[in-house]
Amino acid sequence: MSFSFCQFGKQSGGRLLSLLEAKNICRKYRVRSYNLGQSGMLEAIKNISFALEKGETLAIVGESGSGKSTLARQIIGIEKPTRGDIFFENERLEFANKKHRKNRFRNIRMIFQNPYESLNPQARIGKILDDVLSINTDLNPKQRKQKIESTLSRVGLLPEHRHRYPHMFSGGQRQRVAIARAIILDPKVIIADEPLSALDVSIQAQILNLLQELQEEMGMSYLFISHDLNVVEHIADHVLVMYQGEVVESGSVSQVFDRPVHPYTQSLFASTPMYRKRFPNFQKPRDKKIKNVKKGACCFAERCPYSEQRCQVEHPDLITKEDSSRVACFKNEN
Amino acid sequence: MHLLRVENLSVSYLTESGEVPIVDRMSIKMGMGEILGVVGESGSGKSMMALAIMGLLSPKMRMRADYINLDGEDLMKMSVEDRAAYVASKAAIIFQEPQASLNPCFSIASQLDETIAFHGGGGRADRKTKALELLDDVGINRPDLVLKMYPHQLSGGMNQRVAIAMALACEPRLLIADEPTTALDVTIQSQIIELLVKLSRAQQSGLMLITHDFALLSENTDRIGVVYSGQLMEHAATENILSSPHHPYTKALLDSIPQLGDRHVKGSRLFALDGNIPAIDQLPVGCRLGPRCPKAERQCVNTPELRSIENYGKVRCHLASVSSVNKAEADS
Amino acid sequence: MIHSPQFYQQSVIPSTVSRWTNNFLKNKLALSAFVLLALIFLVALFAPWIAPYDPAIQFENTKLPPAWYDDGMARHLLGTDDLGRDLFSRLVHGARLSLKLAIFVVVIASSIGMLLGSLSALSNVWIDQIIMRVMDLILALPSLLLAIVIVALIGPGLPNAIYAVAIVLIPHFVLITRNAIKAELGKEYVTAMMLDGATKVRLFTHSILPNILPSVIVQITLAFSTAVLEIAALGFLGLGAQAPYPEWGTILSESHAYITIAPWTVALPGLAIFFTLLSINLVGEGLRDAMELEQ
Amino acid sequence: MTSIIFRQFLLLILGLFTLTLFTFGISQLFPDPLILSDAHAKTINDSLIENYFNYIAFLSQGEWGLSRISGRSVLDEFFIYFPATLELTTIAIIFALVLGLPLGIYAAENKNKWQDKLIVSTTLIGYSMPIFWWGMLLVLLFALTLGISPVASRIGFEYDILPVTGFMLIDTLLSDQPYALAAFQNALQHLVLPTIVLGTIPLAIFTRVTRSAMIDALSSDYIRTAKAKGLPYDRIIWSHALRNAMIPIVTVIGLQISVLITGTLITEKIFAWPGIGKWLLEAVYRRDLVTLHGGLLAIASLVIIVNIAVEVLVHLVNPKLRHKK
Repeated sequence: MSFSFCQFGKQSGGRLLSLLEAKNICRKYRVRSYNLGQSGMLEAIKNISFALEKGETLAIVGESGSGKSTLARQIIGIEKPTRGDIFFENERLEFANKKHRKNRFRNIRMIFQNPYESLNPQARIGKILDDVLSINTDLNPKQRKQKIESTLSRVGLLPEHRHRYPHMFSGGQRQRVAIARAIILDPKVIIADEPLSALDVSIQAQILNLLQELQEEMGMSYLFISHDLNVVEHIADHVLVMYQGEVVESGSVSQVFDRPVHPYTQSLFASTPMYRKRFPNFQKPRDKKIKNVKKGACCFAERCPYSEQRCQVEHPDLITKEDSSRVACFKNEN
Repeated sequence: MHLLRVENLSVSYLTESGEVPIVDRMSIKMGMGEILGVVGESGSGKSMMALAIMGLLSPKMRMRADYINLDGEDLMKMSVEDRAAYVASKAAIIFQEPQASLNPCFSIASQLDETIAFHGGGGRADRKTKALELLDDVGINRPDLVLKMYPHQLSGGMNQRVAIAMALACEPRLLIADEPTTALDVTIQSQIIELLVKLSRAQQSGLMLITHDFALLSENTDRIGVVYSGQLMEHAATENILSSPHHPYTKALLDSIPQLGDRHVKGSRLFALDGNIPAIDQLPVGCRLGPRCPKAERQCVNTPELRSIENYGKVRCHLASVSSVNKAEADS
Repeated sequence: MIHSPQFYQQSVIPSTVSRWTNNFLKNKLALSAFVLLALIFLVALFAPWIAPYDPAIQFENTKLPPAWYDDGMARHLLGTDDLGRDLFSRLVHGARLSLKLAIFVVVIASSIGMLLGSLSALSNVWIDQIIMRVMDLILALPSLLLAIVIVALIGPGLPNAIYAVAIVLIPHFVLITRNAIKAELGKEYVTAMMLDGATKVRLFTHSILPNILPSVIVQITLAFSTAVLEIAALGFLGLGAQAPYPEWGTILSESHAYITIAPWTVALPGLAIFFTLLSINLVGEGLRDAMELEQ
Repeated sequence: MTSIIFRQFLLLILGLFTLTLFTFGISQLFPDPLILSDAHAKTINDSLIENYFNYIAFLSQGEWGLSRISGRSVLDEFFIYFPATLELTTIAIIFALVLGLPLGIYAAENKNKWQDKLIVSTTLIGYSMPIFWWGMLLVLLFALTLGISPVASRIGFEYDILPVTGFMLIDTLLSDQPYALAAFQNALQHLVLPTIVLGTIPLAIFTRVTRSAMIDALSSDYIRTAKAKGLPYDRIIWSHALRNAMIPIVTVIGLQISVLITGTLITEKIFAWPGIGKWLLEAVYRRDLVTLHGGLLAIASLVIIVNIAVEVLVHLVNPKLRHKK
């Protein structure tokens, strides 16, 4: 699916919307301090906007603490964003609305990072999958059994595996179970939060292939969260680079992987052995942080190799360029 | 002369129903100042090999070896106490979880000081100067501040630097880094690896870099050992392995990493080995890769031995010599 | 249907409970303790039929030693006490009394404790804090002291003392339930189940409850042994069961004075308490291991 | 650190507040009203809140009422009986620690070997011991049969020791009688059996906790690091591992206080030990509610204070908690 497809997409209230859209999502957490009476707000993600088209993959890249998992929690509906709207199929999703929730839970499914922790250790696989169906569909037990068996085969497991408990599977098989649980309702969007990072190298490729296969067969969209640049380049159509809760750069995979502009994106490439050859001139982040950077300044100013006076005081806007890619850096403005 | 020569090192786990082999007759050589990469998946026994060399196996483990020659002395001929002291003076190891590998109840100062004192560090003031120097060497900004802190007050990257400083306090001839960057962020990862390589080159000490990440090894190592299911599958110079891997497993590992510029095209798939890594108590007959190997032939049910291949290195595969001959023919 | 793979497979993969049972059966020590405990329970259950005499009947032969002594008598297997009552009958009836009371105490304490613990874990900070502070207070009150106060206020006797023991056991159940639920709530599979659209009730009964059950079961065995001990201690101090009730602690306290003349009247009831406690603790330990809980 | 102490202090106040609420509630619920003094009686009126504040006011002035048995001030009586109990419990805890820590460490070092199994099963026996029976058995064997230990009380009646501090071991040494040293020895002998009886269950618990804490510590990464550095074995055990194991051990010691008080009541009854337990049992047998109220309040406050102190100690031994903001 190309980006242009959405230009002719459904129209709602005079606006064109993608399958899933997030607008200015913020999430603050109250941080309770050990000192009584003192409590602060931690802004885990700030003003995140993105659009996900049907059948496409949007990858969210960032290190730990960049807020990418927090973002996933807002989109999936576990938490209510402090501010901002989420649109799904041209409809604004309300957090508390029961119908919206049911619809959201059915159509946006999640694959967790650690497949062992996301499966109830006391339940057989068949029971876990059966629960999903009995809650969300009107299928009778026989139909449910058929659906479970066909889904298990689809992710490369055997129908008999439904009698097993999670601990009887290897890591890769467990992630297949998690994928089966995500696709069994034929969802439109799948959020995959670091689905490969708990797996062995030779298994990662299997799961990655499986995800691509399923996407091509079922036409699902992926929100693919990862820190692994190779994998992102391989699977993504669009990329969103996050640092400390903010989007620093976004664009199509070719924009971000061929002509990265933001110093943070560049430093990510410079830190990854495989990409160092492609971008020999990119600088790594500073070893020693710059002190006295003002609060509210550019989020990367402390470690940015090009950090100037202005960066340490002001915050750059996320500017959309002609090719619809976005960058938040003063260097780019000029 | 070699810094480290290990011949037929086996490690097994004692259970009520008998011994389960984890590492099977591993032989490894490292030259002075060489950087050796050991790559393998979880449970492949790569960490066990390192622990066995360091003498850190848990009491439930048994090890056997023809010899483990570290800087000219055979460890297998020493008593337990002598061996511990000798290894501590020649080799050091850092682990995957920097936070967990430092004692949470002691300040950085006391942990560093203890190590320096134990390795004959002189008076109190001398030791403090040495500690500050070491922290400076590993690229810590304000050593005096960090000295007063506790491990939980430092970030993962900082803790790993402290762990490296502590390892350097022993002035080791060999530094073993067991997945030193797996728990760290990408940008921190490359800093730590760079630091390790820089220190190793500067002090002409050997570095054994154990990881599951092939990409990490490609730039930094002189030689690479590939471990699968407790066995050394391939052991050769880095450029040889990267340009013409002889073992199907190594080739599969390299192929299963998405290549640069490999973008999303409908129908394109990565190369992936089928099946799962065999459980250590359910190993296949013959070659341990056998059931998953795309090139397996009838002879692969016989156990392959590690064989030297001229101008390349060592490979444990029946088909390796054939393919190298073919390659030679093609070249001529 | 009989030839379907389901039929075959289900017999192959054991359920979690049967795996635990198998683990427990493999543990010889715990298993023998379980047999001993079951025996004690049977004795307690059939006490009126097992005991040869009424525990209150006084025979002429007082302070008669057990039958295996030279001056013992076969019809009084374990001898008689200072009032000539048959010790064996008293101990058998004592088992009935002790176990009955302990079960009652544990049922009360565990149900109240689990209820409060769930409430504490699932409701807002304020309710949680209030419950926790009250539990802190109860934990600060030594159990016997609380019993003493209650007895002093309402008067001595079994039911009153029992409440004290039950109250003191509650906080442990509250804490263990609350912490286990809180730990469960933080786990990813609970989130995953929520995303499957499960209601809160379903989440609780299907996911949280089965996962906290092992720790609660172990706590129940611990509480059971504490209850047996405390009830006996109360009897010993004269605050629980009153003479001539054949309660183990009360028997001990009565025979305290005759320790030199009739040592068996001290040794035997004590042994009964000791073996009951030991078997409960061993079974608890075995359960903990069998259910693969961390200590 | 100051913030932690402040927080713990608040918890202490809160704890004492709930405690007085509880005792006040009891005194209101039962028909026999709790009157601390004549002055207190005059202040009682219909307002519960006012009554509570008056109650607190009198308590804080030290007016805890007069014992119905002896007619003396309850608070004064508490301080007369308390040293004997404190002496016994302190020595019992020391006994349990001095024996339990090394045993636990030894068991952890030999995990799953026969030494470990022996220690673990012995602790289970100790843990299952009904201490009133255990006390009687020890008296029967060592005092009545072998005659190598006194039967009961704190000191032989041939010694006349003036109570100065209330602690017999100190008072005998302070005494200017010619038999001071002999009296000290005699007091020690009197302590042996009660200490063993009272210390048995804590000993079993400390041994188990030490064992499991040490096993955890010994299997951790930082111990592996310490071994790799070549540190001597003893230093690894006694410095690196034990220091970390102390965190759960100290926590458990705190939890034992209230269990120990229960044990004291029983032990004092067996050995006719003139302490708090004897005092309170006397009060309950003779339905002296004023004394019981005072005893409950004093002991519970004590347990709360000790628990808070232990909590502060836990923060001190655990750097992770110490630096928490």
